[in-house]
Amino acid sequence: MVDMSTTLGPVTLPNPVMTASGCAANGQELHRFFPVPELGAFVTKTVMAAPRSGRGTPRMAETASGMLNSIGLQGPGIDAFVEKDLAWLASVGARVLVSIAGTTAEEFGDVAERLAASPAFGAVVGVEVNISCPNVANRGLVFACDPVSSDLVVRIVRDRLPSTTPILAKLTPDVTDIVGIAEAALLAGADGLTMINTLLGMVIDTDLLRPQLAGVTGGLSGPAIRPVAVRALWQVTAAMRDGRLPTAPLVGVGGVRTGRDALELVAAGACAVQVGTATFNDPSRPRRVVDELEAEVVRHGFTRFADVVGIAHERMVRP
Amino acid sequence: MVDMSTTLGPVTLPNPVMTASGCAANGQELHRFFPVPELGAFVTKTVMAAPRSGRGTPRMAETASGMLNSIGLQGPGIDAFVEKDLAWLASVGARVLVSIAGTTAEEFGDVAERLAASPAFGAVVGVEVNISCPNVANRGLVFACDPVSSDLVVRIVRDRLPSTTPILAKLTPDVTDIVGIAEAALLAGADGLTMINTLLGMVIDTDLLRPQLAGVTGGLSGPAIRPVAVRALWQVTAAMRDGRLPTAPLVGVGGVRTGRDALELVAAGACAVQVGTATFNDPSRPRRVVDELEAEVVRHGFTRFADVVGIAHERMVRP
Amino acid sequence: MSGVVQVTGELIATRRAGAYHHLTLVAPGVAELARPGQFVALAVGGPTSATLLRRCFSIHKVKPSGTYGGTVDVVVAAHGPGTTWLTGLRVHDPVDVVGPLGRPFPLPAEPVPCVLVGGGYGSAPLFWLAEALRERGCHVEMVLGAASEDRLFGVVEARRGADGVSVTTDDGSAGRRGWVSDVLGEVVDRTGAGVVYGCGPMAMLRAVTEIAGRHGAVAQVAVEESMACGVGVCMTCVMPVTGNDGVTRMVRSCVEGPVFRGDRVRWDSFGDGICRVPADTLGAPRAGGH
Amino acid sequence: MSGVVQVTGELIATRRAGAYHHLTLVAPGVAELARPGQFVALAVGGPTSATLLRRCFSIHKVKPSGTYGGTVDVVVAAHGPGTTWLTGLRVHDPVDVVGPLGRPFPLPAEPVPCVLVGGGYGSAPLFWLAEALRERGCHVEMVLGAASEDRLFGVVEARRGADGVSVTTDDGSAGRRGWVSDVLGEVVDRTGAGVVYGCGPMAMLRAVTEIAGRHGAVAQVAVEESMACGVGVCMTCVMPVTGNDGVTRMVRSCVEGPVFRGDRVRWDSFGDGICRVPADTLGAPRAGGH
Ligand SMILES: Cc1cc2nc3c(=O)[nH]c(=O)nc-3n(C[C@H](O)[C@H](O)[C@H](O)COP(=O)(O)OP(=O)(O)OC[C@H]3O[C@@H](n4cnc5c(N)ncnc54)[C@H](O)[C@@H]3O)c2cc1C
Ligand SMILES: Cc1cc2nc3c(=O)[nH]c(=O)nc-3n(C[C@H](O)[C@H](O)[C@H](O)COP(=O)(O)OP(=O)(O)OC[C@H]3O[C@@H](n4cnc5c(N)ncnc54)[C@H](O)[C@@H]3O)c2cc1C
Ligand SMILES: Cc1cc2nc3c(=O)[nH]c(=O)nc-3n(C[C@H](O)[C@H](O)[C@H](O)COP(=O)(O)O)c2cc1C
Ligand SMILES: Cc1cc2nc3c(=O)[nH]c(=O)nc-3n(C[C@H](O)[C@H](O)[C@H](O)COP(=O)(O)O)c2cc1C
Ligand code: FES
Ligand code: FES
Repeated sequence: MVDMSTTLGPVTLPNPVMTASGCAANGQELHRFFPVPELGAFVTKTVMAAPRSGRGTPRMAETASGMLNSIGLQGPGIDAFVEKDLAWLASVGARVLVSIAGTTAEEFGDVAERLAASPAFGAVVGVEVNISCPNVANRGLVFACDPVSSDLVVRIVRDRLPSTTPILAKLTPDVTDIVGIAEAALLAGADGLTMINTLLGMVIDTDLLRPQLAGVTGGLSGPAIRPVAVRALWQVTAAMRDGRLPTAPLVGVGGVRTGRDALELVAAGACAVQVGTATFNDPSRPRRVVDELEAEVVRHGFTRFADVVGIAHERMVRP
Repeated sequence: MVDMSTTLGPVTLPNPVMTASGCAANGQELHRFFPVPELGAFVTKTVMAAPRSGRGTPRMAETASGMLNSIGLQGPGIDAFVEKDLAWLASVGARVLVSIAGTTAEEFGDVAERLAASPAFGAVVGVEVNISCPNVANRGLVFACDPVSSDLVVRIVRDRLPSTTPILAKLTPDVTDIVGIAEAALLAGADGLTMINTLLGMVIDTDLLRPQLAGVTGGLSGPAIRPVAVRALWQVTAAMRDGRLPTAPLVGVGGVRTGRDALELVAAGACAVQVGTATFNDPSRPRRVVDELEAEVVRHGFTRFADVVGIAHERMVRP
Repeated sequence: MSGVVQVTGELIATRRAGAYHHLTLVAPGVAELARPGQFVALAVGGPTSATLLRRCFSIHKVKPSGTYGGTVDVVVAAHGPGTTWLTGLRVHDPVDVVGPLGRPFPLPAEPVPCVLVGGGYGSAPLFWLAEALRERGCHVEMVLGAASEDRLFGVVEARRGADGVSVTTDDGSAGRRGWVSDVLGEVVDRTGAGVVYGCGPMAMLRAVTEIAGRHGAVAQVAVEESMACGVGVCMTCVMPVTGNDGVTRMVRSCVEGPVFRGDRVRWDSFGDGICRVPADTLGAPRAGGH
Repeated sequence: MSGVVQVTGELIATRRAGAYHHLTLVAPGVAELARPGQFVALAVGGPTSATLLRRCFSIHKVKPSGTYGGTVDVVVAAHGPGTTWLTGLRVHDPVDVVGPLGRPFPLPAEPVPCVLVGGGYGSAPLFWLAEALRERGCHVEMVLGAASEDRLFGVVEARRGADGVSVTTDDGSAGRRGWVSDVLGEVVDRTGAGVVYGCGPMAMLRAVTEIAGRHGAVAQVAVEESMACGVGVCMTCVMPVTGNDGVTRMVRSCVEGPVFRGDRVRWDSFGDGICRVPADTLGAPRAGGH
């Protein structure tokens, strides 16, 4: 028997596998394929203060071993979300990691506050702060591209949530120095980090000779980007092990399709793993990764998942 | 008949297809598969001042629709390069774009100087300055991650080469603001830019639970990263069209395998295209892309390749 | 949301049908749940595939059981890498199937006359629908159109299964030269149709909706938006549709469609090959906003 | 560099051989150029493949012409996605072939006795080599080793084509229990071999080199380094080898190998599953340097 549990600050999850925000809607759709409470946690689509229609279409383009999306954070707004989606997730017994965003730091705080005040808040095991979204106050520059904006958002959210609710800042890889952004988020009070969001990419329609997405650029995801996710987790974990950063749990995301893929992120430093785009290929993927990852832990002769977290830092051979 | 010629500053090339530095060695190997002078230009493996052994092995890992490499800029050094490799390329009539690097700005200048002084310099149609390599004077931070270092290197190289030799600065996508780096390179005297170098990535060997590359991290290349290359070219071209950047030729590289892939980069703004990792899949790819790209130009009813460069900016529909 | 299964199916027959390929897959469990208008999402490319996203196909017909277990038929036009891969499969090759997906065509409570309009492979799901309608006593006529004869699908089947068939081709290579919209009004009037069902390209569905409206019929159209997941989790397949409450929302065509009442679709937002978000949509971007 | 072709081949036979798959490909042009010790690089995964890099395999044998044009045989161990794909191919499937690649085994000018040592599928290229050596009048013995009987390749063929055969398995399931290195010295001494040819895992080649050296023979070993291109353009397949001038360089095993004189390979740099750059290598990183 393997102990697959993992902890995110004050919270313990029965296993380390989650959905990725925006890749699983809010639970009911995947519940037709497997019971969503069997995941370590269910991560909801990023929700903002008001309802949002998102962008026009086409919103996606397939790419080599990946895809681009440009959804534009479509969602029902926090009030409808807590009333319908969160209530449903609570009713089936899911552990929920709620992804929130805003176009201003104040909007982040507002969403967090309304979430904390909601009747179904008991199902919430944490809040993922999607700072990889554009900041209207800063020429639309993504919050997570700038340590000062990242700091501000995380502080406000931390302030509006009970201290027993862990908050994870979700980082974009599109920065020169991800360790610097990680530092800003952790010093501002984030309990952990989720890495990585999509990479900014673009596809040209070679028949129409124009951008394929109505929104021109989009986020690149899928197995294609897994090496970037592993690298980001590695760099931040290395900085923690060196004492350059405070130690904190990392949630890995980016290109995970199988238990082996998940193991890559775990060995690099992630104590939990999200399955995103692979869900579109196979709606049962997140659930299957739970079993596959456990089988990998067994194959390597461990009895506790926690012992595998970051193990590649110890097994590295110095050249 | 289509006019496939393209210009890089003062130089005109018969067609816009090139090899990518480090993906074609220095010509003799591919010459067994097609005559290398049939390419618009042949881009050589980055050469530094002295011979370099490069790193230990494993130096590569296959990834989804791509690969990681960590060669460590292995090469013969500039003197042996000009004497053997450049002389051979000149002897077969190839147009050569020489890729150079250094671990200090002065080393870049030194390499440029020795190149300009070499007997085979007549075959050189331009110099690609690989600033996506680590700067020993700045904690090993890659030159192209910092506008000040980029500026310094480009200035020195510009200074040591005849003004009739175009120089292209090769940029890394691993930055928060690629337009800022592009600006630094152009203002320092680069005649054009090559985009993009590899993305920093990593693979964990899931049997050994340690980094698969002896060098730990490596550069991610191949079709997986094409959307990032297209986006980078788009952003820099858009800045040029908006007047935020001086107008200059862009050479596109990243994930090109077919004429259609090349067309994507061209429509985004590239006036020439390099074929890198795809050469490992099919050593004739660079040559085939010449014909395939021409066929694409014809299919779209153009008679001049130059008319397709950046066309997606004009055909974009505003949402 | 109704029942759905995910199963590793097996290709048991593949044959050309004009410009298309007609595939029969053993996919136990799908047939039992499926209704006309629903679709299946097929994984493509095999274990080393660089094409991750599923491809969606209207269910042409199902057989709940048989020698091999339940089967599902689809009609595939080879187009990009995924459909090319599917049409290149050989008998006994495995195909991962998710389905049935989406909302089926609603059937009228009364035996009203119906017209079924198919453009190109869009006719694929209509024969099965015709059967269901005729079982309920509806008079069923079909209008099939395509660019050219080889792109018509199922004319023979239509003649067998419908009470009347009109055919149009853009180039006149079969039936009447022109578009389905050129003949549809006349058929609706002649039959006194209460419902017009349509499946095909967006421009055709828009025309079908307008003609049905002008001639006093309700249009039920099965749309085809680019889909990444097919199961409702990615939000890529949305389009602006007006609800019972009069509010326009960007709704997922994979779970709330693919069949919509034609007059609910905001056709005005489609143009230049993109779909813009109408300004009155719930949560639409505001000037200076997102 | 010698002649090479790139051709879309066709699989015309595939069969199991113990733990391996023995594939015969029609690949016109390759056979005419090939010599024992060279290899081919095969593209894997088909048109939608996410696995871009070619896989390299020693040429087991060639037939310059036949009913179908020249053929090439390879012996494949299914391991990762590429080899699994290759072993799952069916007759008539296309396979893109580049070859022959690399330097062949050098043949002795005089008819000296030779010992050929193969580990696992490493024996695949040796039978063809044995033939060439015996044509030159060499006495040829073979030593074949593997983890277990199913991982031995070509024992029957060896008995037919060599003047003597020794077999070892780690688990004793066939031949003598142990390693090829346990018997090699004795065979070299008994035959008075001048050359020992080896192909198999690196650890075995190192042992073969040492034993050959101790027993007065020259070792010629075909190495197996991870290769991205196989044609000399990527610099991933390098290893430290000492040249005639006594200088160690990181040389490409795909074009300057895969066959090296064993005593030229810097075995001391291999360890912990990686190969470090020896400090005395030309252009080796200096402390504080690159
Ligand atoms: C509900 C529904 C029913 C359909 N029924 C049929 C049918 O019966 N027969 C048939 O031939 N085709 C049908 N299509 C269209 C079919 O799904 C696309 O032609 C196919 O996905 C294109 O795949 P590709 O690999 O050829 O093209 P690519 O352009 O490579 O596809 C890339 C990506 O875009 C998506 N995509 C591209 N075009 C479409 C499209 N038109 N609709 C949805 N997704 C798209 C693909 O799913 C894939 O994810 C249907 C589509 C939908 C949504
Ligand atoms: C000169 C030479 C001759 C060979 N001869 C044979 C043979 O006769 N029979 C046989 O079964 N195998 C042979 N191999 C090994 C064979 O190339 C690898 O087992 C195969 O490439 C692994 O592919 P994969 O998809 O199974 O594994 P993966 O691990 O998915 O391969 C990933 C990448 O690494 C490379 N790679 C991984 N392992 C090796 C390796 N051992 N050698 C070279 N590249 C590797 C692959 O080419 C690919 O690019 C030979 C290798 C070389 C270099
Ligand atoms: C269609 C789609 C929608 C997404 N929406 C969100 C979102 O709302 N919030 C968020 O934080 N990340 C979002 N992401 C990013 C994913 O959560 C994840 O970080 C990224 O896709 C990388 O993981 P993957 O490769 O497993 O998909 C979205 C990704 C996709 C593909
Ligand atoms: C094995 C390998 C070696 C490379 N070496 C160099 C190099 O020496 N100098 C350089 O500027 N870029 C080098 N690159 C980067 C390529 O030139 C190119 O920018 C990158 O691979 C993206 O293009 P691709 O996807 O077509 O390969 C190398 C890439 C690979 C895969
Ligand atoms: S296709 Fe994913 S939500 Fe409809
Ligand atoms: S495998 Fe590319 S140089 Fe040898």
